[in-house]
Amino acid sequence: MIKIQKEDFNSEEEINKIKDLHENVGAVSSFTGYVKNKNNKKKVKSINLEVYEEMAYSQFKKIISEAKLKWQLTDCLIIHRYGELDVNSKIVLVSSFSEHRKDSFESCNFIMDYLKKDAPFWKNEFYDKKNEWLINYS
Amino acid sequence: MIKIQKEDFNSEEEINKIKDLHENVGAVSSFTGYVKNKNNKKKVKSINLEVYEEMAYSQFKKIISEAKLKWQLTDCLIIHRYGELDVNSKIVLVSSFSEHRKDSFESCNFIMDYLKKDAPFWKNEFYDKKNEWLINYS
Amino acid sequence: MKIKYFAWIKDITKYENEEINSEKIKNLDDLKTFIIKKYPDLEKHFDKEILRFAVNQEYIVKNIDLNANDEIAIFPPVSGG
Amino acid sequence: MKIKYFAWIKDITKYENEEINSEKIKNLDDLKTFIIKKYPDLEKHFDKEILRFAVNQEYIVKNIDLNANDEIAIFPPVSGG
Repeated sequence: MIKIQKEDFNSEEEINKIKDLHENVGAVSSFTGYVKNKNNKKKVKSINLEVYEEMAYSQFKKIISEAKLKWQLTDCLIIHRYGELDVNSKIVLVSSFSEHRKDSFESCNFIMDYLKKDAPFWKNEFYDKKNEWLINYS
Repeated sequence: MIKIQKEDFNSEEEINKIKDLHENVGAVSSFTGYVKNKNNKKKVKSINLEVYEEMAYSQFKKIISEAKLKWQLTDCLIIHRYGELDVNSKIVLVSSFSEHRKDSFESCNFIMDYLKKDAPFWKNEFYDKKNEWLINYS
Repeated sequence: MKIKYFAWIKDITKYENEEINSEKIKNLDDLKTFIIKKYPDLEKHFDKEILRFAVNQEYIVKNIDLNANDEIAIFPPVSGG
Repeated sequence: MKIKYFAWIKDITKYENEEINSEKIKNLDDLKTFIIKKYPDLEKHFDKEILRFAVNQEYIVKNIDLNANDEIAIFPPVSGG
Protein backbone atom coordinates (compact mmCIF):
# COMPACT_ATOMS: atom_id res chain seq x y z
CA MET A 1 0.00 0.00 0.00
CA ILE A 2 1.40 3.37 -1.03
CA LYS A 3 -0.05 6.67 0.18
CA ILE A 4 1.20 10.12 -0.72
CA GLN A 5 -0.80 12.66 1.20
CA LYS A 6 -0.83 16.05 2.92
CA GLU A 7 -2.70 14.84 6.00
CA ASP A 8 -1.23 13.29 9.11
CA PHE A 9 -2.03 9.64 9.77
CA ASN A 10 -2.44 7.24 12.69
CA SER A 11 0.27 4.58 12.41
CA GLU A 12 -1.59 2.08 14.60
CA GLU A 13 -4.71 2.26 12.40
CA GLU A 14 -2.80 2.20 9.13
CA ILE A 15 -0.74 -0.81 10.21
CA ASN A 16 -3.79 -2.65 11.56
CA LYS A 17 -5.62 -2.18 8.25
CA ILE A 18 -2.83 -3.98 6.41
CA LYS A 19 -2.26 -6.56 9.15
CA ASP A 20 -5.96 -7.53 9.04
CA LEU A 21 -5.72 -8.40 5.35
CA HIS A 22 -3.31 -11.25 6.03
CA GLU A 23 -2.83 -14.39 8.05
CA ASN A 24 0.35 -15.36 9.84
CA VAL A 25 2.06 -11.97 10.02
CA GLY A 26 4.42 -12.42 12.97
CA ALA A 27 6.62 -9.36 12.53
CA VAL A 28 6.12 -5.73 11.55
CA SER A 29 9.15 -3.44 11.37
CA SER A 30 8.44 0.24 10.99
CA PHE A 31 10.35 3.44 10.51
CA THR A 32 8.83 6.83 11.18
CA GLY A 33 10.64 10.00 10.14
CA TYR A 34 9.76 13.34 11.77
CA VAL A 35 10.50 17.01 11.09
CA LYS A 36 13.43 17.84 13.37
CA ASN A 37 13.59 21.15 15.23
CA LYS A 38 17.05 21.86 13.96
CA ASN A 39 19.22 21.03 11.02
CA ASN A 40 22.85 22.00 10.47
CA LYS A 41 22.60 23.94 13.75
CA LYS A 42 19.79 26.13 12.42
CA LYS A 43 16.47 26.23 14.24
CA VAL A 44 13.75 24.93 11.94
CA LYS A 45 10.16 26.20 12.32
CA SER A 46 8.55 24.13 9.61
CA ILE A 47 9.29 22.59 6.25
CA ASN A 48 7.56 22.57 2.94
CA LEU A 49 7.98 19.24 1.26
CA GLU A 50 7.54 19.32 -2.49
CA VAL A 51 6.77 16.11 -4.36
CA TYR A 52 6.73 14.85 -7.94
CA GLU A 53 3.76 12.70 -7.15
CA GLU A 54 3.44 10.42 -10.21
CA MET A 55 7.13 9.62 -10.05
CA ALA A 56 7.05 9.07 -6.28
CA TYR A 57 4.34 6.43 -6.77
CA SER A 58 6.29 4.68 -9.48
CA GLN A 59 9.53 4.77 -7.44
CA PHE A 60 7.78 3.42 -4.33
CA LYS A 61 6.19 0.61 -6.35
CA LYS A 62 9.58 -0.30 -7.77
CA ILE A 63 11.27 -0.27 -4.36
CA ILE A 64 8.55 -2.48 -2.87
CA SER A 65 8.82 -4.93 -5.79
CA GLU A 66 12.58 -5.17 -5.28
CA ALA A 67 12.15 -5.73 -1.53
CA LYS A 68 9.65 -8.51 -2.24
CA LEU A 69 12.20 -10.22 -4.48
CA LYS A 70 14.87 -10.11 -1.80
CA TRP A 71 12.84 -11.03 1.29
CA GLN A 72 9.79 -13.10 2.26
CA LEU A 73 7.30 -10.28 2.71
CA THR A 74 3.59 -10.44 3.26
CA ASP A 75 3.02 -6.75 2.58
CA CYS A 76 4.60 -3.29 2.67
CA LEU A 77 3.21 0.09 3.59
CA ILE A 78 4.70 3.45 2.62
CA ILE A 79 2.98 6.67 3.69
CA HIS A 80 4.83 9.83 2.69
CA ARG A 81 3.47 13.28 3.42
CA TYR A 82 4.10 16.48 1.47
CA GLY A 83 3.23 20.15 1.86
CA GLU A 84 3.67 22.38 4.91
CA LEU A 85 4.81 20.31 7.92
CA ASP A 86 5.54 21.72 11.38
CA VAL A 87 8.41 20.64 13.59
CA ASN A 88 7.69 17.24 15.21
CA SER A 89 5.21 16.20 12.52
CA LYS A 90 5.52 12.82 10.89
CA ILE A 91 7.00 12.88 7.40
CA VAL A 92 7.11 9.23 6.48
CA LEU A 93 6.10 5.78 7.69
CA VAL A 94 7.53 2.60 6.19
CA SER A 95 6.27 -0.74 7.53
CA SER A 96 7.28 -4.22 6.40
CA PHE A 97 5.01 -7.16 7.24
CA SER A 98 6.35 -10.69 7.32
CA GLU A 99 6.30 -13.98 9.09
CA HIS A 100 9.77 -13.57 10.57
CA ARG A 101 11.58 -10.63 12.09
CA LYS A 102 14.69 -10.69 9.92
CA ASP A 103 12.73 -10.26 6.69
CA SER A 104 10.67 -7.37 8.01
CA PHE A 105 13.67 -5.67 9.58
CA GLU A 106 16.06 -5.82 6.66
CA SER A 107 13.44 -4.94 4.06
CA CYS A 108 12.25 -1.92 6.05
CA ASN A 109 15.81 -0.62 6.18
CA PHE A 110 16.32 -1.36 2.48
CA ILE A 111 13.14 0.52 1.55
CA MET A 112 14.20 3.53 3.61
CA ASP A 113 17.65 3.56 1.99
CA TYR A 114 16.15 3.65 -1.48
CA LEU A 115 13.44 6.08 -0.50
CA LYS A 116 16.08 8.53 0.78
CA LYS A 117 18.09 8.13 -2.39
CA ASP A 118 15.41 7.96 -5.09
CA ALA A 119 12.05 9.27 -3.91
CA PRO A 120 11.40 12.65 -5.58
CA PHE A 121 10.70 14.85 -2.56
CA TRP A 122 12.45 18.11 -1.72
CA LYS A 123 12.59 19.81 1.64
CA ASN A 124 12.36 23.57 1.87
CA GLU A 125 13.19 24.48 5.47
CA PHE A 126 11.73 27.56 7.13
CA TYR A 127 13.85 29.27 9.76
CA ASP A 128 13.00 32.31 11.84
CA LYS A 129 13.26 34.87 9.07
CA LYS A 130 14.17 32.98 5.93
CA ASN A 131 13.79 29.70 4.14
CA GLU A 132 16.23 27.46 2.31
CA TRP A 133 16.07 24.42 0.04
CA LEU A 134 17.77 21.51 1.64
CA ILE A 135 20.56 20.38 -0.63
CA ASN A 136 21.53 16.79 -0.41
CA TYR A 137 24.66 16.00 -2.38
CA SER A 138 24.83 12.37 -1.33
CA MET B 1 10.04 3.32 29.29
CA ILE B 2 9.39 -0.32 30.10
CA LYS B 3 5.90 -1.78 30.38
CA ILE B 4 5.05 -5.38 31.15
CA GLN B 5 1.30 -5.79 30.95
CA LYS B 6 -1.59 -8.08 30.10
CA GLU B 7 -3.56 -5.47 28.19
CA ASP B 8 -3.21 -4.58 24.54
CA PHE B 9 -1.83 -1.14 23.71
CA ASN B 10 -2.07 1.49 20.99
CA SER B 11 1.38 1.88 19.43
CA GLU B 12 0.64 5.33 18.00
CA GLU B 13 -0.34 6.68 21.44
CA GLU B 14 2.49 4.98 23.28
CA ILE B 15 5.07 6.26 20.81
CA ASN B 16 3.61 9.79 20.80
CA LYS B 17 3.80 9.92 24.62
CA ILE B 18 7.55 9.29 24.49
CA LYS B 19 8.11 11.45 21.42
CA ASP B 20 6.43 14.43 23.13
CA LEU B 21 8.92 14.28 26.01
CA HIS B 22 11.82 15.16 23.74
CA GLU B 23 13.01 17.68 21.19
CA ASN B 24 14.73 16.84 17.93
CA VAL B 25 13.67 13.21 17.56
CA GLY B 26 13.96 12.66 13.82
CA ALA B 27 13.73 8.89 13.68
CA VAL B 28 11.70 6.19 15.40
CA SER B 29 12.31 2.55 14.49
CA SER B 30 9.83 0.04 15.83
CA PHE B 31 9.33 -3.66 15.89
CA THR B 32 5.98 -5.26 16.67
CA GLY B 33 5.73 -9.00 17.25
CA TYR B 34 2.37 -10.77 16.88
CA VAL B 35 0.94 -14.18 17.76
CA LYS B 36 1.15 -16.18 14.53
CA ASN B 37 -1.65 -18.52 13.46
CA LYS B 38 0.72 -21.37 12.97
CA ASN B 39 4.04 -22.55 14.27
CA ASN B 40 6.00 -25.59 13.13
CA LYS B 41 3.06 -26.35 10.80
CA LYS B 42 0.62 -26.62 13.72
CA LYS B 43 -2.43 -24.37 13.81
CA VAL B 44 -2.21 -22.14 16.89
CA LYS B 45 -5.42 -20.89 18.54
CA SER B 46 -3.86 -18.80 21.27
CA ILE B 47 -0.82 -18.66 23.49
CA ASN B 48 -0.28 -18.21 27.16
CA LEU B 49 2.81 -16.17 27.77
CA GLU B 50 4.33 -16.66 31.20
CA VAL B 51 6.71 -14.05 32.59
CA TYR B 52 9.20 -13.72 35.42
CA GLU B 53 8.24 -10.12 35.84
CA GLU B 54 10.92 -8.71 38.18
CA MET B 55 13.64 -10.29 36.09
CA ALA B 56 12.07 -9.13 32.82
CA TYR B 57 12.20 -5.52 34.10
CA SER B 58 15.82 -5.85 35.13
CA GLN B 59 16.80 -7.51 31.83
CA PHE B 60 15.00 -4.83 29.78
CA LYS B 61 16.68 -2.06 31.77
CA LYS B 62 20.06 -3.65 31.16
CA ILE B 63 19.43 -4.08 27.41
CA ILE B 64 18.33 -0.44 27.08
CA SER B 65 21.42 0.76 28.99
CA GLU B 66 23.67 -1.23 26.69
CA ALA B 67 21.91 0.14 23.60
CA LYS B 68 22.36 3.69 24.92
CA LEU B 69 26.10 3.07 25.27
CA LYS B 70 26.38 1.86 21.69
CA TRP B 71 24.14 4.36 19.90
CA GLN B 72 23.01 7.99 20.19
CA LEU B 73 19.53 7.39 21.53
CA THR B 74 17.01 9.86 22.87
CA ASP B 75 14.77 7.21 24.40
CA CYS B 76 13.63 3.59 24.17
CA LEU B 77 10.26 1.97 24.68
CA ILE B 78 9.64 -1.71 25.38
CA ILE B 79 6.09 -2.98 25.90
CA HIS B 80 5.83 -6.73 26.41
CA ARG B 81 2.53 -8.45 27.08
CA TYR B 82 1.94 -11.66 29.02
CA GLY B 83 -1.01 -13.93 29.75
CA GLU B 84 -3.57 -15.35 27.34
CA LEU B 85 -3.09 -13.89 23.86
CA ASP B 86 -5.17 -14.79 20.81
CA VAL B 87 -3.79 -15.29 17.32
CA ASN B 88 -2.98 -11.92 15.68
CA SER B 89 -2.59 -10.12 19.01
CA LYS B 90 0.44 -7.96 19.63
CA ILE B 91 3.04 -9.54 21.88
CA VAL B 92 5.77 -6.94 21.96
CA LEU B 93 6.63 -3.43 20.80
CA VAL B 94 10.18 -2.11 20.80
CA SER B 95 10.75 1.49 19.66
CA SER B 96 14.03 3.37 19.51
CA PHE B 97 13.98 7.18 19.37
CA SER B 98 16.92 9.12 18.00
CA GLU B 99 18.00 12.03 15.91
CA HIS B 100 19.21 9.87 13.03
CA ARG B 101 17.83 6.79 11.38
CA LYS B 102 20.88 4.56 11.70
CA ASP B 103 20.97 4.83 15.49
CA SER B 104 17.29 4.07 15.89
CA PHE B 105 17.37 1.21 13.40
CA GLU B 106 20.40 -0.64 14.69
CA SER B 107 19.49 -0.23 18.35
CA CYS B 108 15.94 -1.48 17.79
CA ASN B 109 17.34 -4.62 16.18
CA PHE B 110 19.92 -5.02 18.95
CA ILE B 111 17.24 -4.73 21.63
CA MET B 112 15.08 -7.33 19.88
CA ASP B 113 18.03 -9.75 19.59
CA TYR B 114 18.72 -9.54 23.31
CA LEU B 115 15.07 -9.61 24.22
CA LYS B 116 14.63 -12.87 22.28
CA LYS B 117 17.70 -14.34 23.93
CA ASP B 118 17.42 -13.10 27.51
CA ALA B 119 13.93 -11.87 28.39
CA PRO B 120 12.31 -14.38 30.75
CA PHE B 121 9.07 -15.13 28.90
CA TRP B 122 7.76 -18.56 27.92
CA LYS B 123 5.18 -19.33 25.29
CA ASN B 124 2.66 -22.07 25.89
CA GLU B 125 0.88 -22.63 22.58
CA PHE B 126 -2.71 -23.83 22.44
CA TYR B 127 -3.69 -25.97 19.48
CA ASP B 128 -7.08 -27.44 18.67
CA LYS B 129 -7.10 -30.09 21.37
CA LYS B 130 -3.83 -29.77 23.24
CA ASN B 131 -1.23 -27.30 24.36
CA GLU B 132 2.54 -27.35 24.31
CA TRP B 133 5.37 -25.30 25.80
CA LEU B 134 7.41 -23.76 23.07
CA ILE B 135 10.94 -25.03 23.44
CA ASN B 136 13.63 -22.81 22.14
CA TYR B 137 17.04 -24.45 22.12
CA SER B 138 18.82 -21.53 20.49
CA MET C 1 7.24 17.49 -24.77
CA LYS C 2 6.27 18.39 -21.21
CA ILE C 3 9.08 19.66 -18.97
CA LYS C 4 8.72 19.77 -15.19
CA TYR C 5 11.01 21.66 -12.79
CA PHE C 6 11.18 21.05 -9.06
CA ALA C 7 12.58 22.64 -5.88
CA TRP C 8 15.05 25.46 -6.48
CA ILE C 9 15.27 24.67 -10.19
CA LYS C 10 11.82 26.18 -10.65
CA ASP C 11 12.98 29.29 -8.73
CA ILE C 12 15.46 29.75 -11.58
CA THR C 13 13.18 28.86 -14.50
CA LYS C 14 10.16 30.63 -12.94
CA TYR C 15 8.03 27.81 -14.34
CA GLU C 16 6.94 24.52 -12.79
CA ASN C 17 5.89 23.08 -16.13
CA GLU C 18 6.38 24.07 -19.69
CA GLU C 19 5.74 22.62 -23.10
CA ILE C 20 8.84 22.61 -25.29
CA ASN C 21 8.51 21.51 -28.88
CA SER C 22 11.36 21.96 -31.27
CA GLU C 23 12.45 19.83 -34.17
CA LYS C 24 16.02 20.27 -32.98
CA ILE C 25 15.33 18.27 -29.79
CA LYS C 26 15.69 14.61 -30.67
CA ASN C 27 17.23 13.36 -27.45
CA LEU C 28 17.97 14.28 -23.83
CA ASP C 29 21.32 15.94 -24.64
CA ASP C 30 19.58 18.18 -27.20
CA LEU C 31 17.05 19.14 -24.56
CA LYS C 32 19.80 19.98 -22.05
CA THR C 33 21.48 22.25 -24.62
CA PHE C 34 18.15 23.92 -25.35
CA ILE C 35 17.40 24.51 -21.65
CA ILE C 36 20.85 25.89 -20.85
CA LYS C 37 20.41 28.38 -23.67
CA LYS C 38 16.97 29.37 -22.39
CA TYR C 39 18.05 29.56 -18.70
CA PRO C 40 21.75 30.50 -18.55
CA ASP C 41 21.64 30.49 -14.73
CA LEU C 42 21.13 26.74 -14.82
CA GLU C 43 24.36 26.07 -16.68
CA LYS C 44 26.64 25.90 -13.64
CA HIS C 45 24.39 23.23 -12.09
CA PHE C 46 24.52 21.17 -15.28
CA ASP C 47 28.31 21.53 -15.23
CA LYS C 48 28.54 20.33 -11.62
CA GLU C 49 26.36 17.34 -12.43
CA ILE C 50 24.03 18.29 -9.60
CA LEU C 51 20.85 17.92 -11.64
CA ARG C 52 18.78 14.77 -11.95
CA PHE C 53 16.69 13.85 -15.02
CA ALA C 54 13.65 11.65 -15.23
CA VAL C 55 11.90 10.68 -18.44
CA ASN C 56 8.37 9.42 -17.92
CA GLN C 57 9.02 9.07 -14.17
CA GLU C 58 12.18 6.99 -14.52
CA TYR C 59 15.68 8.25 -13.70
CA ILE C 60 17.81 8.62 -16.83
CA VAL C 61 21.57 9.00 -16.57
CA LYS C 62 22.63 8.47 -20.16
CA ASN C 63 21.42 10.18 -23.30
CA ILE C 64 18.18 8.74 -24.73
CA ASP C 65 15.89 9.61 -27.60
CA LEU C 66 12.84 11.68 -26.75
CA ASN C 67 9.35 11.67 -28.20
CA ALA C 68 6.87 14.51 -28.47
CA ASN C 69 4.63 13.11 -25.72
CA ASP C 70 7.39 12.40 -23.17
CA GLU C 71 7.38 13.99 -19.73
CA ILE C 72 10.86 15.12 -18.71
CA ALA C 73 11.58 16.25 -15.17
CA ILE C 74 14.65 18.19 -14.07
CA PHE C 75 15.41 18.44 -10.38
CA PRO C 76 18.12 18.65 -7.72
CA PRO C 77 19.11 15.73 -5.47
CA VAL C 78 16.12 14.53 -3.45
CA SER C 79 15.70 15.04 0.30
CA GLY C 80 12.58 13.14 1.36
CA GLY C 81 12.03 10.61 4.14
CA MET D 1 16.14 -19.17 50.01
CA LYS D 2 13.27 -18.63 47.59
CA ILE D 3 13.17 -20.89 44.56
CA LYS D 4 11.02 -20.06 41.51
CA TYR D 5 10.14 -22.47 38.70
CA PHE D 6 8.80 -21.43 35.30
CA ALA D 7 7.16 -22.91 32.20
CA TRP D 8 7.29 -26.70 32.01
CA ILE D 9 9.74 -26.90 34.92
CA LYS D 10 6.87 -26.10 37.27
CA ASP D 11 4.78 -28.84 35.62
CA ILE D 12 7.45 -31.24 36.93
CA THR D 13 7.99 -29.69 40.37
CA LYS D 14 4.25 -28.95 40.83
CA TYR D 15 5.30 -25.74 42.58
CA GLU D 16 5.84 -22.25 41.18
CA ASN D 17 7.69 -21.11 44.29
CA GLU D 18 9.14 -22.83 47.26
CA GLU D 19 11.27 -21.94 50.24
CA ILE D 20 14.30 -24.21 50.56
CA ASN D 21 16.51 -23.82 53.60
CA SER D 22 19.21 -26.32 54.35
CA GLU D 23 22.59 -25.85 55.90
CA LYS D 24 23.97 -28.12 53.20
CA ILE D 25 23.21 -25.59 50.47
CA LYS D 26 26.07 -23.13 50.37
CA ASN D 27 26.26 -22.49 46.65
CA LEU D 28 24.38 -23.00 43.36
CA ASP D 29 25.88 -26.43 42.72
CA ASP D 30 24.69 -27.60 46.15
CA LEU D 31 21.22 -26.33 45.30
CA LYS D 32 21.22 -28.18 41.97
CA THR D 33 22.13 -31.42 43.73
CA PHE D 34 19.39 -30.85 46.29
CA ILE D 35 16.78 -30.17 43.61
CA ILE D 36 17.69 -33.18 41.48
CA LYS D 37 17.30 -35.36 44.56
CA LYS D 38 13.91 -33.80 45.31
CA TYR D 39 12.68 -33.93 41.67
CA PRO D 40 14.36 -36.88 39.92
CA ASP D 41 12.43 -36.11 36.69
CA LEU D 42 14.43 -32.89 36.35
CA GLU D 43 17.76 -34.69 36.25
CA LYS D 44 17.82 -35.36 32.49
CA HIS D 45 17.25 -31.65 31.81
CA PHE D 46 20.14 -30.71 34.08
CA ASP D 47 22.27 -33.25 32.24
CA LYS D 48 21.39 -31.82 28.84
CA GLU D 49 22.22 -28.31 30.08
CA ILE D 50 18.81 -27.12 28.97
CA LEU D 51 18.02 -25.30 32.20
CA ARG D 52 18.80 -21.66 32.94
CA PHE D 53 19.53 -20.26 36.39
CA ALA D 54 19.05 -16.75 37.69
CA VAL D 55 20.10 -15.53 41.10
CA ASN D 56 18.40 -12.32 42.17
CA GLN D 57 17.18 -11.77 38.59
CA GLU D 58 20.60 -12.13 36.97
CA TYR D 59 21.64 -15.05 34.78
CA ILE D 60 24.29 -17.20 36.46
CA VAL D 61 26.28 -19.72 34.45
CA LYS D 62 29.03 -20.59 36.92
CA ASN D 63 28.78 -21.77 40.50
CA ILE D 64 28.31 -18.97 43.04
CA ASP D 65 27.75 -18.79 46.78
CA LEU D 66 24.16 -18.40 47.90
CA ASN D 67 22.67 -16.55 50.85
CA ALA D 68 19.53 -17.29 52.81
CA ASN D 69 17.62 -14.36 51.30
CA ASP D 70 18.56 -15.03 47.67
CA GLU D 71 15.91 -15.61 45.01
CA ILE D 72 16.90 -18.41 42.64
CA ALA D 73 14.94 -19.06 39.47
CA ILE D 74 15.15 -22.22 37.37
CA PHE D 75 13.68 -22.19 33.90
CA PRO D 76 13.95 -23.50 30.34
CA PRO D 77 15.23 -21.42 27.41
CA VAL D 78 13.09 -18.32 26.95
CA SER D 79 10.68 -17.76 24.05
CA GLY D 80 9.35 -14.21 24.34
CA GLY D 81 9.19 -11.41 21.82
